[in-house]
Amino acid sequence: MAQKNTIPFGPQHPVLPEPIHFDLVTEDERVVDAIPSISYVHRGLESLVEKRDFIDFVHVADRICGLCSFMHSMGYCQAVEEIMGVEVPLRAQFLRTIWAELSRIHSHIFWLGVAADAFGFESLFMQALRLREPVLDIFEETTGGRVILGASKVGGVRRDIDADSLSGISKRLAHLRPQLEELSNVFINDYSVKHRLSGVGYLSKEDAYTLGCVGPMARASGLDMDMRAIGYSAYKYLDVQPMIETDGDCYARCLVRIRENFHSIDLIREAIGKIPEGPIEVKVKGAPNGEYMSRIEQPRGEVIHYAKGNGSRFLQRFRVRVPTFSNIPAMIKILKGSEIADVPNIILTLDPCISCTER
Amino acid sequence: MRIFVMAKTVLRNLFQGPATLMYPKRKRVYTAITRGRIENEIEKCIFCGLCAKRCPTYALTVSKENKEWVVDRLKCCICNLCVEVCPVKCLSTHNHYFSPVTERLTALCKKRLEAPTAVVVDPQQ
Amino acid sequence: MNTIHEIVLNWGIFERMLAFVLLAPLVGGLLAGIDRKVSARFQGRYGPPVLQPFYDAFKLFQKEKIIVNKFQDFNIVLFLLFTIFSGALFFAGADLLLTIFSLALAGTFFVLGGFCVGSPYSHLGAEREIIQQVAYEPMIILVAIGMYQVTGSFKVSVIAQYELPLILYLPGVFAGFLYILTIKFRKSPFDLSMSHHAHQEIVRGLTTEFSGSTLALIEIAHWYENVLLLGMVYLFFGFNPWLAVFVALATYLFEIFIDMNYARFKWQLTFGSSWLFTAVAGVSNIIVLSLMR
Amino acid sequence: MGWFKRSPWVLHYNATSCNGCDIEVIVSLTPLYDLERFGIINTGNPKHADILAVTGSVNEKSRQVLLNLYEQMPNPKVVVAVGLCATSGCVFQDCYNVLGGVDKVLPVDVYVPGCAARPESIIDGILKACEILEEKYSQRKKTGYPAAKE
Amino acid sequence: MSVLIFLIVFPLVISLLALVLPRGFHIRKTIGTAANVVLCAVPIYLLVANLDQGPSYFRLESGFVDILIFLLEVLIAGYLIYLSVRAKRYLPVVLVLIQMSMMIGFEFAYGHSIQVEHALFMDKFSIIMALIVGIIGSAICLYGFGYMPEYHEHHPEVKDRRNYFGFLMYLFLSAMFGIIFSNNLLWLFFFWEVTTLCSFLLIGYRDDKASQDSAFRALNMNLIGGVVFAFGIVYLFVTTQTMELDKLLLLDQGTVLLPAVCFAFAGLAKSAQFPFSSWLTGAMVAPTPVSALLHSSTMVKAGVYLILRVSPVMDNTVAAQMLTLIGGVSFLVTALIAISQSNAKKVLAYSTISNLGLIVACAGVNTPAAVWSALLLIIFHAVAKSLLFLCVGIIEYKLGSRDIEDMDFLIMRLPKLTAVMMIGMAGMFLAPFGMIISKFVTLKAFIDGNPAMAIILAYGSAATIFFWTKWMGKIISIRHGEAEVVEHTVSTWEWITLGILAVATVAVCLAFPFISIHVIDPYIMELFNTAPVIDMFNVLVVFAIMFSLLIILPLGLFYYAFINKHYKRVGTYLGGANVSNITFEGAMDSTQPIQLKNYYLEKYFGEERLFYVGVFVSLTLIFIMFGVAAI
Repeated sequence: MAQKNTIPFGPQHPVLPEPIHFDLVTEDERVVDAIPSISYVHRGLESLVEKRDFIDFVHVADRICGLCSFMHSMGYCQAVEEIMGVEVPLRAQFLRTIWAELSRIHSHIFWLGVAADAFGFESLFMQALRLREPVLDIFEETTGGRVILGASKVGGVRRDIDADSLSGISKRLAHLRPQLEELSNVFINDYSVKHRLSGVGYLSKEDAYTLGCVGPMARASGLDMDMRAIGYSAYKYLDVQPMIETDGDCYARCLVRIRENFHSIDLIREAIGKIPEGPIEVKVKGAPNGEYMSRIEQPRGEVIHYAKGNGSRFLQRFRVRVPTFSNIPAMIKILKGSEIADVPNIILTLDPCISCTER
Repeated sequence: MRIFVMAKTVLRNLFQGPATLMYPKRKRVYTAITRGRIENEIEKCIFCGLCAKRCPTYALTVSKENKEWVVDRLKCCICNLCVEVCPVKCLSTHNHYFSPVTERLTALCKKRLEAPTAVVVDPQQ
Repeated sequence: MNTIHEIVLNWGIFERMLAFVLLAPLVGGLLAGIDRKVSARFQGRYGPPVLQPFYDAFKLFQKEKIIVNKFQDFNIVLFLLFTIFSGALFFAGADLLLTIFSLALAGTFFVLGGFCVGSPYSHLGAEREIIQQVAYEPMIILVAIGMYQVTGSFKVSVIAQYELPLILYLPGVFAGFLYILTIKFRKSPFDLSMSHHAHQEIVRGLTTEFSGSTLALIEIAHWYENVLLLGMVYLFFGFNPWLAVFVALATYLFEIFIDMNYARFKWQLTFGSSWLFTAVAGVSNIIVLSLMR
Repeated sequence: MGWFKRSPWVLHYNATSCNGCDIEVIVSLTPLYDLERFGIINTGNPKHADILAVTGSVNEKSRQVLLNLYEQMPNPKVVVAVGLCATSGCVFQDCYNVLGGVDKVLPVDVYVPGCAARPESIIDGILKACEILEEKYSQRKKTGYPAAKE
Repeated sequence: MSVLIFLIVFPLVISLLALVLPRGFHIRKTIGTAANVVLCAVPIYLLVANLDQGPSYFRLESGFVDILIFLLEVLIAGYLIYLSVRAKRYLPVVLVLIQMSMMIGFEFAYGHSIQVEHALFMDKFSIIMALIVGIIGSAICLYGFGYMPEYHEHHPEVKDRRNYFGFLMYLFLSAMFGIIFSNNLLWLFFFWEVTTLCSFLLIGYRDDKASQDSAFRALNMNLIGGVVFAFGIVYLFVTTQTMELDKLLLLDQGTVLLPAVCFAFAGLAKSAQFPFSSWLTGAMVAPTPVSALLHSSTMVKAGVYLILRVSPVMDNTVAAQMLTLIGGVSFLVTALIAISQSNAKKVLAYSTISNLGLIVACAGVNTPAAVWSALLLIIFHAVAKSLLFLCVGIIEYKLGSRDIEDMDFLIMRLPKLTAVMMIGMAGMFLAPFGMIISKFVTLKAFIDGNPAMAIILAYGSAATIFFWTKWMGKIISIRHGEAEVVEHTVSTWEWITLGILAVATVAVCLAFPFISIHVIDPYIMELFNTAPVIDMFNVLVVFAIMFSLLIILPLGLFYYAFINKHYKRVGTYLGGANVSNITFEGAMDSTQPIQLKNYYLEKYFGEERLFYVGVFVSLTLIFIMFGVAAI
């Protein structure tokens, strides 16, 4: 019997923090088809490179996305620096790494919270977002902004963090750790959470590979894909270990993010221990001429910033290939055959960042 | 199968009392470098217009003739570029944000240097 | 308390009905307010004022009426009327089964309201609401059966004045009833059809298309319903009014606590577990009772 | 009696925002800021909402969505533009697909500046919106309700 | 007595007329209408005349009739064998042969010694059944006048055998009257077989593969029942020299238990309880009047009628408990299966089996309250269910589908019909209408008699809520814009029938205290010497709900339709993607309409999943039932 419902899921929908639309075709509670539709957030900011000075464009890159804000400006700066052959001071690289890992923590905790809300666990959502505040406080103290950091610049970083603050960060993260462990314990062990997550949205390793998944999505399916391993910025001095799970379901994706949280805390504390003294920026002269693709591991996976300069103050071409974009085919695949109640879980375990995707 | 894993946390929350900052009742303390809003010490300003030229959101207008410096708070994204570029360092970032407004125009903050005293038109002050 | 009890006993049927109709929304609203405050505290928040549900209701009555079709509100009015009616029957001491059937009638009107508007989300909500109804309905009837077995009557007035503690005869039934109370109170893990929390996959479920005063009516109907359900909890401890009121309140708080500790289940687990649990707890209790006699 | 002031329900829509303000809107509901103290609920459904909190600078596609949502909200209703993108378009005002500011589409009642708007600022803005809601209601009461339109 | 004979013979005459009078002969409909009026009036007369009287038994010198009946029986058997052989199906042949050899052998061995004192009888239960058969039966025949021409219009491939159809319908009515008034078991058996034959022929009316399959399935199962029935009769007479229903009840329980169980088994087959349920669902291929008359309101009731008649014999035995459980299993399992069905007639069929199961269970419990509620169930179910069948029959041709999912916005397309249908559905499961009143009483009866059944009832009624509510929701959903109203094409005949039945559904609820006091209570008094006391307060409450509904509903609808103007009309919430009020902007720049379908949860409540569970359990129960009876 073909008793099919057609449901417009989005663009405005309470479980979606950002507008994306699905034509959800369901049978009873089962989703038989999901056709995505985007462009509710498309701004066309890549074209702004033609109007903005390449140094000022960092501010636009910062605002590609609010959650991975720092990563985007960092990726953009790396691309431009590579084109121009600028050697970024080591301290600046370490600072960038620290901020990047802090971003990962705040993004992952936020994700944990929103995911909890999507499966109807309100107290868990509140608790997660409460634990996220200390990280934002660190941002505010070190960069002056809570969400849009604006800390990166071509040739280095804008602000230094003094030694006291650095040890303060280390201490605060150590304090955050047990609280996070308590929170993670609920995700890992609670029966009702398991009921909602395990076995839901299974993606096999082969599918993850052929559909081009990146980030936690790929890692949860057993693919060893972590750009930090290629050692950009200060990662080459740190002990980076990709978090791999093999189950490929929502629960595994959740586990990957939880483990990455703790790993990031470790990385930051390691970086704070190893950070060298020195300048935080170099003066950039001239204009970029040439092209480069910079690869960075965002909280959501690998992001590629492509920049092409023609020797003028304005870049010729700038393009961002974001992780959410590469994960969407996999999401469509696992949405089919799931249940309506799973749809928010599946969409969220992707950790979609639509504003990155559509720019 | 474990249930009530969350119980410990929620019970502690209940007995420890709320974590809420009670914002309007209690003022929030900001860090020294919090990017709240741009301020201009108009006495120092030389009305060179560099800040306006650099502003990515076209929030600033500087008029040399009228000795006027205007910031549209509804356009300023507090990126700090103007502060960095200012040759006389008269611009600074105040750490308190600019309050919401109901009219567009009330967010225009005009500062004019008229000898001997500066006229400040800022609804926030 | 005992004097209050006596006064209530001296009232006639209509006086008691009237008392319910007037007092229940006050009690129910206050309970809802306490619920929100306590929930907030569990989550480490300060929480809204205790009278917040009343503010909400008053505000909703002041809102403009927007509708999708002309008849949607009518279903809700009937839902409210029959909820009040079944509550009034209950507190007048009438037949427990009749109360239950009348409550089911009210629930059906609510579902029909959800179907009537022809909007996808309220449609899904209505379907899920029926599933929930199917999940809890047996247990409510089992409660009546159990009470009848012990007291020999379906009359609420007789059951409430039964001298021996009913709970000792009906522990399983009470446990089953607690289980489905979570569904009736629309608490997590069983808030499938409409949740008070914002982020649900089916938006606001059944109530998606109802706004303004109609939404307020739905809320008020829930207050009535909650008072009625707590009244049923009272029956288990009717031998001691003090204890009974205390247990009813404790039950309410316990349901809030449950709400804090669970993710929303899927319908399969909701349906399956409530039938299984009621079958194990409630049915075994009833069979044991029938063997004892 | 000012019931609107005590129980404003918010609908949040992200019209082409970068997420930053959205997060802050969500954060303002969480333990540290707890908008529910003022009776504010994030409803997620236009038909229940009193306040439409818009983030983002609105593009051609989200314009229609915004209009639909606004149309489906019952009166009195207030629009709050949260964040710089929603008030003016922020750094994106030159982009080809950006209309720049919510007030190009809907009548905005409260502008909340900030990039990203701080939770405190959002709380201020929504409390301000409550006052306007109250005003709009008393105005409606004076002019009377319009009759049914099909 | 003459009234009884008249009731049996009159439909027979009409049936012959229906066969003989040529079609298009305008007097046909006049005769039909007149006959139906008579058929309605006579049972009512019977009721009024015997309102305060106990059962009456009638002596009939019937040597000639007996022989005639025997010959007819052989004739029917021959005809069935002929049909089966022609259709190359041999199981019925075998069954008929077994049955006939048993009957013929019996006739020759004992025929001379059979002494029947009272061949006919009449008590309150018979009168109730007569009222149902008379009023509902004739109403459905009226409906047939409007329906059958349309049926042939829509199915040009079906050979037009309207005369034959009318003949069978009236023949069936005659046989039904025969069943309910016969005290002589041989007569009862004869009429029983006539209904089987009618049912078989009517199911096969379309004469295509599917209907032939269904018809033969129905025949097989009813014949199995018939064989066991025949065995019961033979056994009964051989052991006790009794051939009368009323005498049966007076005999020692131990000796008559086996024949009673045999009769109950035949009753189970006839009322399509598990494991025989499949014939009834298959029978839905027949034209709607057949489904309404034979397969919901009357013939299947004959099964429970027989069970209720013999249940006092089985009182307090394991066999009775097994009977109860079979009823309970049928009730629960079919209610669950009905959730997964989207074919309207199948849903109705399953719901019928389910309700019959409840009646069977009541018969098994056999306490005053249980029998009391069984009778109420029979009345309420017959009225409401036939009404629903007829509604579905009309919808089928107006919308071109009998699928529930095609009944979207029915209230906009067929408003009056939907209103009638709502009454019927409310009658099936909502307080304060009939079925819920009887379920209410049934529950009380079960708790005292058999708590296990009370539990099954609790779960089963919850399942019942599911499929009715979602169906109700489907037909009353309204959407923006205009829908084509197709109501005017419903014929007057059909409207009259629907009107009668809709009024009857409400009326039986309003009149139920009267029915209870004057009709049911005396019957219960005879059986048990006590009658259940209904709580007057509850009755008042039910009436309060009833009247408030009767007042609020029309007033409220009027208010919301015409008076209430303080609103603004907006579109449905579609995530903000509205294009119009019922379409949204989908992916790839498409415009998609919303589609709303109900849940069927086939994976969980599917037919194939639950059917065998029911069959298996009930077969086990039947074996135990026969086992204990034989010992």
